[in-house]
Amino acid sequence: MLEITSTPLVLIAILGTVGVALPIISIARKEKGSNSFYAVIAFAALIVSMGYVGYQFVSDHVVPSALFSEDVLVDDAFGGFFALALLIVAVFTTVGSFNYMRRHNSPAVYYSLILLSTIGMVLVAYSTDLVMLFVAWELMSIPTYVLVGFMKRNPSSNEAALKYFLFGALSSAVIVYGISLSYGLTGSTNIGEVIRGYAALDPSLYPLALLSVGMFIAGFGFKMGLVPFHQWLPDTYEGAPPTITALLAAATKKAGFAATIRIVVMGTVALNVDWTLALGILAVMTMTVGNVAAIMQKNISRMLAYSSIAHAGYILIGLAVAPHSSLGLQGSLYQILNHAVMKGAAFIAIAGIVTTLAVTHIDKLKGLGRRMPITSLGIVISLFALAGVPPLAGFWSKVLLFGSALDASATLGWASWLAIAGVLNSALSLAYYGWITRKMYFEGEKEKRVKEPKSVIGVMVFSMIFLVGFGVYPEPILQFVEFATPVLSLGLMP
Amino acid sequence: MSVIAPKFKLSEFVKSLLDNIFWVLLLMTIVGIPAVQIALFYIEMPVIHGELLTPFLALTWLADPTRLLPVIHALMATDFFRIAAFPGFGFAALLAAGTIFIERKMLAKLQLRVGPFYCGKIEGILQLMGDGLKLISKEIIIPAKADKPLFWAAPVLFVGAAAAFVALIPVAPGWVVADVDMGLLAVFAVIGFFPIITILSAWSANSKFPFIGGIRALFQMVSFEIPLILSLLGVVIVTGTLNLSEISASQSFFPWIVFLPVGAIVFFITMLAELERIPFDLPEAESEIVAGWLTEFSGMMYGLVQLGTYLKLYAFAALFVVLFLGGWNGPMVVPPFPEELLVGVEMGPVKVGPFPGLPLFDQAMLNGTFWFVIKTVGVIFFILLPRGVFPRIRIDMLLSLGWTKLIGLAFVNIFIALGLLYAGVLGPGGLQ
Amino acid sequence: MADAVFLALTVITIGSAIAALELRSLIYGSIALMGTLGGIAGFFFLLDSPFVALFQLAVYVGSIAVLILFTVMLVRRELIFKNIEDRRRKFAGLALMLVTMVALGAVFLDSGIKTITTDEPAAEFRDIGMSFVTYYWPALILMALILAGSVTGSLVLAKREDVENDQRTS
Amino acid sequence: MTAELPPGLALQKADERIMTLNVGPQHPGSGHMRIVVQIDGDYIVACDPDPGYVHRGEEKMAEYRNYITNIPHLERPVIHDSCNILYPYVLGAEEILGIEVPERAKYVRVIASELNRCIYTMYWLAIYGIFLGHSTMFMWPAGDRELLIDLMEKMTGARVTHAHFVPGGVRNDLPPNFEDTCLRQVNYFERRIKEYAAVFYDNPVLISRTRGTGVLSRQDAIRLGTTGSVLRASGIDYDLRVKEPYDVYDELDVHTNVMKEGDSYARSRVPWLDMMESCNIIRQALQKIPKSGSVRTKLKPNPKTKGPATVYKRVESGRGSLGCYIVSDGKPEPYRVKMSVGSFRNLIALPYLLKGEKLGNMPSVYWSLNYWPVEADR
Amino acid sequence: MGTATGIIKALNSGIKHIAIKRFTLRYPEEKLKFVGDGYQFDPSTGVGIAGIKGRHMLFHDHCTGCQLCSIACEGVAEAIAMVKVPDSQTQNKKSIMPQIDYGKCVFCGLCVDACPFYALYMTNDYELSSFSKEGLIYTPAQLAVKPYVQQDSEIQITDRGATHG
Amino acid sequence: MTNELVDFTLVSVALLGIGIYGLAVKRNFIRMLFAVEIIINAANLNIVAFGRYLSHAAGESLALFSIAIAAAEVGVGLSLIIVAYRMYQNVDIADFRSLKG
Amino acid sequence: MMSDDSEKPVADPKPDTKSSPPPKPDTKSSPPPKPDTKSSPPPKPASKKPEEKPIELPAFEKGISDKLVEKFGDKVEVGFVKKDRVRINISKENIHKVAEFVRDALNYDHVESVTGVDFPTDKEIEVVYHVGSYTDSSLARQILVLATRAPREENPIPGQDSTRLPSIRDVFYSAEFGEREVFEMLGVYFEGHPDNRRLLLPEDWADLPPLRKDFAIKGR
Repeated sequence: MLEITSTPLVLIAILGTVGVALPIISIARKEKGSNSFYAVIAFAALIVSMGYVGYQFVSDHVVPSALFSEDVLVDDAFGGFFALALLIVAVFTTVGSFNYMRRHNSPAVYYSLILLSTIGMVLVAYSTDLVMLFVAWELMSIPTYVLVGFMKRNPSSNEAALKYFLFGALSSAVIVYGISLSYGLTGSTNIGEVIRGYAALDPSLYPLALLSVGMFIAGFGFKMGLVPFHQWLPDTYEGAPPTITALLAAATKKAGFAATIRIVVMGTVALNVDWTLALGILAVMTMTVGNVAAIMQKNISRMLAYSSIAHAGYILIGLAVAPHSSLGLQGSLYQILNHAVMKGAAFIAIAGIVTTLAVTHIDKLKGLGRRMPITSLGIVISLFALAGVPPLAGFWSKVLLFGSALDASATLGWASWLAIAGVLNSALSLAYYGWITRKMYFEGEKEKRVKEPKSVIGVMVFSMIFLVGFGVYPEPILQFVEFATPVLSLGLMP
Repeated sequence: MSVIAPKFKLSEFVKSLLDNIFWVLLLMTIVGIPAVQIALFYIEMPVIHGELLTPFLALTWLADPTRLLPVIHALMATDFFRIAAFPGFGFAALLAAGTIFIERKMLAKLQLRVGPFYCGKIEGILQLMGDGLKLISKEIIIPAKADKPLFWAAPVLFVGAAAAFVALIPVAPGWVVADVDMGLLAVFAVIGFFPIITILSAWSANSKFPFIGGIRALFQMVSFEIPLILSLLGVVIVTGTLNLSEISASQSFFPWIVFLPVGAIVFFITMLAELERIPFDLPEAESEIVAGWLTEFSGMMYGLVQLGTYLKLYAFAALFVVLFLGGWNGPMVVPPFPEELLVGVEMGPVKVGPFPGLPLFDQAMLNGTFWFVIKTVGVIFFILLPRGVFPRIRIDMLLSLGWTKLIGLAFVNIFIALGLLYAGVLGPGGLQ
Repeated sequence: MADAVFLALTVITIGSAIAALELRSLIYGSIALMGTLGGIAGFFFLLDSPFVALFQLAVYVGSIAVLILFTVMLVRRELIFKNIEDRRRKFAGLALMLVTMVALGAVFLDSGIKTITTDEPAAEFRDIGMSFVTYYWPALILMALILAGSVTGSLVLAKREDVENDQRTS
Repeated sequence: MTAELPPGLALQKADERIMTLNVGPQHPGSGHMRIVVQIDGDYIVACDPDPGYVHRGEEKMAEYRNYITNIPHLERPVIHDSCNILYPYVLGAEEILGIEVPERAKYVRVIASELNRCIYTMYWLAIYGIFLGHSTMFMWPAGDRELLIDLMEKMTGARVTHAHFVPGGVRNDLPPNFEDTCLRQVNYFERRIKEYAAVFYDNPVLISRTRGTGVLSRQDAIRLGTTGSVLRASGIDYDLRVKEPYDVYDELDVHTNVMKEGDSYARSRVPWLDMMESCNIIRQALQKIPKSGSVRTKLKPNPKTKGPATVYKRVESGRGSLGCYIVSDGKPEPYRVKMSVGSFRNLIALPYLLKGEKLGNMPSVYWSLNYWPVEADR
Repeated sequence: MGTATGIIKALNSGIKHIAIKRFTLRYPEEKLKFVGDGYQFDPSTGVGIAGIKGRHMLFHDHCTGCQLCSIACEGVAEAIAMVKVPDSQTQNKKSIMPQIDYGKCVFCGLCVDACPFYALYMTNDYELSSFSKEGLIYTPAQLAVKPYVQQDSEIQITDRGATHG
Repeated sequence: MTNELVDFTLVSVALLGIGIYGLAVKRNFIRMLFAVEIIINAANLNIVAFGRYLSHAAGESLALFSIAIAAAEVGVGLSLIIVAYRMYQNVDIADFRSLKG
Repeated sequence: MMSDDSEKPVADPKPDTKSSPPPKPDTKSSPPPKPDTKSSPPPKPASKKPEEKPIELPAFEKGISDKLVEKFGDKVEVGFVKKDRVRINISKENIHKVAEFVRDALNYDHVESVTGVDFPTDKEIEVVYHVGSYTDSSLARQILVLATRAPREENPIPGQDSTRLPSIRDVFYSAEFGEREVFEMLGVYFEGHPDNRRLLLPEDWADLPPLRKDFAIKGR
């Protein structure tokens, strides 16, 4: 039975109340443009939520990653881990928007939608029922459709929203179809029941079960930006407001991975199907396409969008080798946390650049190191962390991922190629990250320093501390990740 | 020689009269009698004196009047009768016609006028018929750039939707056309059709004023559906059923309006809005937008829309009666039929009765129908009354009323219902 | 009897689905879409789920169809669209459709799903309510949040900027 | 003040957003005129009043008729207020012809003029009611107006077009027992119009609908040169019966009803208060009227003038100040007659008030201007 | 709460009026009674006597054929034409008398004012409809007939409202 | 029940195919929305059919959720269309060219 | 534009301060009434008020005309000074300036009526503005008549010919519709009026402006 103090319910209570209350307050206040007021409320709600998640961890109320439960939600470490990662991104977005939203209408709705979307993401990670997962998935998606199109005067924002909406709606339709099949085959919507049902499935129904898992992959893959389903992603990331892009790239994507780990990995395990090869190929394709396309981009948002496609590929390595190596999921989770911070920081920095300089083209970023020193330092550190340069946090997650691939190669012959592909891709990515760094620091001469938004500086400082600090001393995160990583065999034999 | 019709000749007049009578009789014989026979085939024939009546024998009722009653009885048991006549269309249309008459007379009284007076000698009771004949005889004009299929379809669909609504209303115990288990949900589904028909007809006329009126109707209906549904949830909560007959039967002791007055008020106001009655007749606000979405309708198309409107009015009033005023429940006013009336009594050599017609009805049905009609007419009176008292309100006031006040009140009503249920006043163990 | 109804519903549903996509006039397309949705509701009736069927009617016909019609009428200049899809894309789409239908149909026909039959009575709608308040209640709360979010979001999007900028007091 | 039109008052180019509606002349909410209204959604962007559908050239006609035969057709523009619209012309003609008016005739004129003001206002109120969708408020005033029409008929012999005022007095004497009948019916009438409060003026639906709509500020009311109830509803204490008393108004106690709000509710309430004031004035006049005496200075059917002159006379009619400018060149016919009518002067406020209002407010704002299209067209 | 009381007051006022007396005059059945015999002229004071301005009545023995009524009407309606009458009165040398076209007459009564010999009065007959335009032209002979009118309804004001009894 | 489960699923597959065709071929945003709606309805049909044959209430609950969510989604989508229409006076996705891809 | 303050407590000093004997040239203007005969129209017997008024009030009106004459000298010409009515004849070049002076210095704030009178014998069209005041209660019964004249053409093409006057709409907003009416009824084109458009006549009116004397009513 779900306790009333369990983390997901408390998160719903805090964030949902604030999220619904914000528009009502704005109607009642009849004032316009008091952006900071709403931002502070949203920020406070997010911080309180993070505090509650942390408190639950500290006070040992959290079940070690259970994955399955009799109920629709479970308060386990897996969900808690994702909740922390996603809440960090939400805080980034809120703080980053502090400055970015100043000139726009209806700030209350903007923050309210961010909060609602955050609830959705967090609950995707917590949910152990397909209905719950679907509803949470939609709660995550629908506000982001609006948020992407929030700049109504901006044609590219609207176009991005339309594309995003179309693919999102398609993805949810596909997910419903998958749910319908899995429900029909097993007679339940609880994920645990479904997995157990899959394990004991009549062989004649196997094709349908595979179809349902395939549909889940497709549906979640749309959000994660895996390669055959990634066409919308660069456009949307470029057109959307950069703060919202941070939310999309760093958070909704991660929610997709949470759902994938909950369902797909379990389903493959249960169905005894060797999906690892398919996932591996998907991973390599995703990495390569992302990185190669990123090199050719002139727009920094678009480049980071492709980079985030590539990172989906890295994370997928861990999922692919998960049945064969216990390190796989750990690496994925670690990478997810790191990527959330790195991408979030990078996009918030872009938001800061857009607000102050209104440029996104890479050539225009010449001499940014002198104009906006702290922001550009933050970007550079994020980029190098993304590339996996040693003293930074990104390095350790990549080490863990590639190590898991090597580890799995004991039972899975081709797994080492995954590691090789990953390393090659990292090297490739270093090229364009380095190019940006060169543009920012070694080109252009006589730019003057401009005033940087304080909120962006805050995010930058936090991300730099995080990336450098945990890069130098990764021990606590490693422990945390280990605690949060689900043990795959746990689910089948409750 | 008359000045008005200078070429009048009595012989011609008589001749044309005879001509008409001839054609009428001919058509009656050629079409009418076969139609009656075809109808008789679909009626389950009664057994008289141990012998199954055939449709042909049934036609000979003139020779043997005792056969008539069982045939009519059998007819009343058919679905056709239910749909076309008693709880269905015919009954509703009759009440709707009565509504129009009441509306005109009452409004006239309220406004210190006389109202329809001359047509039909008695207080202008035939005025409605005259108006109907006028509408039928008028030309139907369709705007040149209208979307013709939709324009034609809209009035018919409107009447159809209204009739579907009527079909869900239980009039007396067991007397309902469609006894759906989800009756209330079906009502919501049917109500949902009206805005679509409205907007389609408004769009298809391809004119400005109908379009504005249609958009207004759309806003009004869609935004008032929400408080409408919410206000009915209280009744659903205390009765635990969606079936309208069961809801009606559950009020045998006291009507729900005693416990849920807030819901009743909210439902009444939303009802006015859904019906586009004054003060919410914005879609037809004639001083702003001519006649709203009805502007381009003419002749019998307009007549159909009016018929649909009044059917809808009857249906809503009946729904209010069923949900809040106890439906057919009421003290027995029809005395139990004495046995002599049913089977006849022999007084010496003379046998009186059986009283024809009485075996067709049972007491419960008569009583139920009586109370139902009384209550419905009362509700209709209160629906019509604001027309004489209030001016039309504005669309933004209407929307803010619907979205803020009525929805809030509807929630209050739901909490009252829940409170009554949990306090044990109602529900199992409570009063009922 | 039911088979005839089933066939009729199938024809209506699929036919109007095709019509919804292929009719040149968007208004008629929307009406055809309403036909599809109504047909699906008819299937629900066949499946002894009147609650879902009526809910489908009330929600899809009562609100979604109205919204679509409203939008289509607002976008009234482009009522009849240029037929800009090129033939190659159309044939590719047709091929994709056929492949999907044949492959999935084969999978369904081939699988053990044909053996599933039932004579049990359908679930009552009270069970649905029960499952809503006992098992799915957090999902219901989330549902409310979704609706709140979508309503506020669409209002903000659909509100016009100029009206926003000089807001009236009344 | 600028020489241009206020921004956006002119009509705009119609496009996808802006829809042009021709409200009238065959529209239930227009009266005998056309208002070209442009709406954007539910808001009126611009509006262009287009009167002239009942223009009949009264001013031109008046140049062809002598001072007496002008009377029946000069009252045609406002047949409901036919005494008042003749009043300034008759005053002017008296000055030009050099006639004096007997004292009793002045009182009779005042009574007739006040009764006619009530008749007009009731008619206006009826239409205002039906414009707001309040059909009872159409029927009640239209019915109660009959009382006063009967009274006027007793007095003048015609139900609407009285042609009662002539230079030199009035056409006929009061009928016997007129004072009692008049007093009784006026008292009853006052009781009736007080009953309108519950159903109309204090009706919360009406108040919430008309309060705060079409607000005409004090400065704008002066600047646009509005008059009558429109002016008084904007908080300006200006009534010609008090400020420039003609005939015997200076001997009667006339109270001016002023409201501060300037919205359409105030504009609709001021005429109603004026009706009560009219009843009051009639009662006073009935008390003070000389019991006997002549009511008319006899004139020839074709009177001679005293030479060239120009006269400008004003009275307070049901729609505000009504001026008559007569140029005489010594001939029996006037050289030029110009009626400066309240409706025409108030019409200028219509585009100003409707700009930015909701379409639903159009009838209430438009008719609250106390506008009579036929009078504006003349 | 003010709103609620206002609404209740309005409803109450409306319902109250259902029972009030109404003063609808059922016209062809009852006719309103007017003051006097119609608009006439008092020779002693030179001022009109109040009365309804209905159709005219011409006193043949007073009419001198001076055409003043026709001149007065010229500027108004041009309804009066002077026509020859066969029997000449002594004072009517030209033996012309007014003939009135009621299709044009506006019933202003200026002709009555203009008549210096008090030959033209107005009566309280106002039902002049005819099926043809010719029927509306009244010759001097027709004008000489005093119309018979039955008008007896009068307004009565009671506490329960005004009514035409 | 005279109809078999597989009949319903086949209808659902047909609708899914039509929806995919519409998404692939049509370039008009409203049409694409129609296609998505058709797919969602196909899934709902599937769900309710399975629920009926399993005699579960869960299927109907899931269908109710799905219907309600579809309504919310369509609302957002249509408001996006309206915004796009105000900007482009057009709803053909092929004409939206401010972003490449 | 105008003084926004509520009605000033009033203007008694005005008639007193102005005592200069005005030229009062009522010589040749076409309607020359005698002020002394006209100034006492209410010959009411046995009433106190009329006895005082003819003495005081013309002085007040005279003060108004004196102010104008003092300011503009020969440019204006006082038509007549009667009880409550003052008429000033102005040439068309000065009408705008005079209107501004009347508005700003004399507290008149609205135009009651705009009248056009056709004088075919003088080959001129006279446009008469009746100006009144709401704000100044001492002027409540006063009407200032501003008359100006424009040349008249035999074959007018409204808007194209020389029958032109400067508009005073930018001084008195309330003159807008009146000037529009004069434009269409007499063909006087008002320069500076933003909206010289048809108002009352039909859209396809192609005849002479109807209030000119040479436009004859059929049959008369």
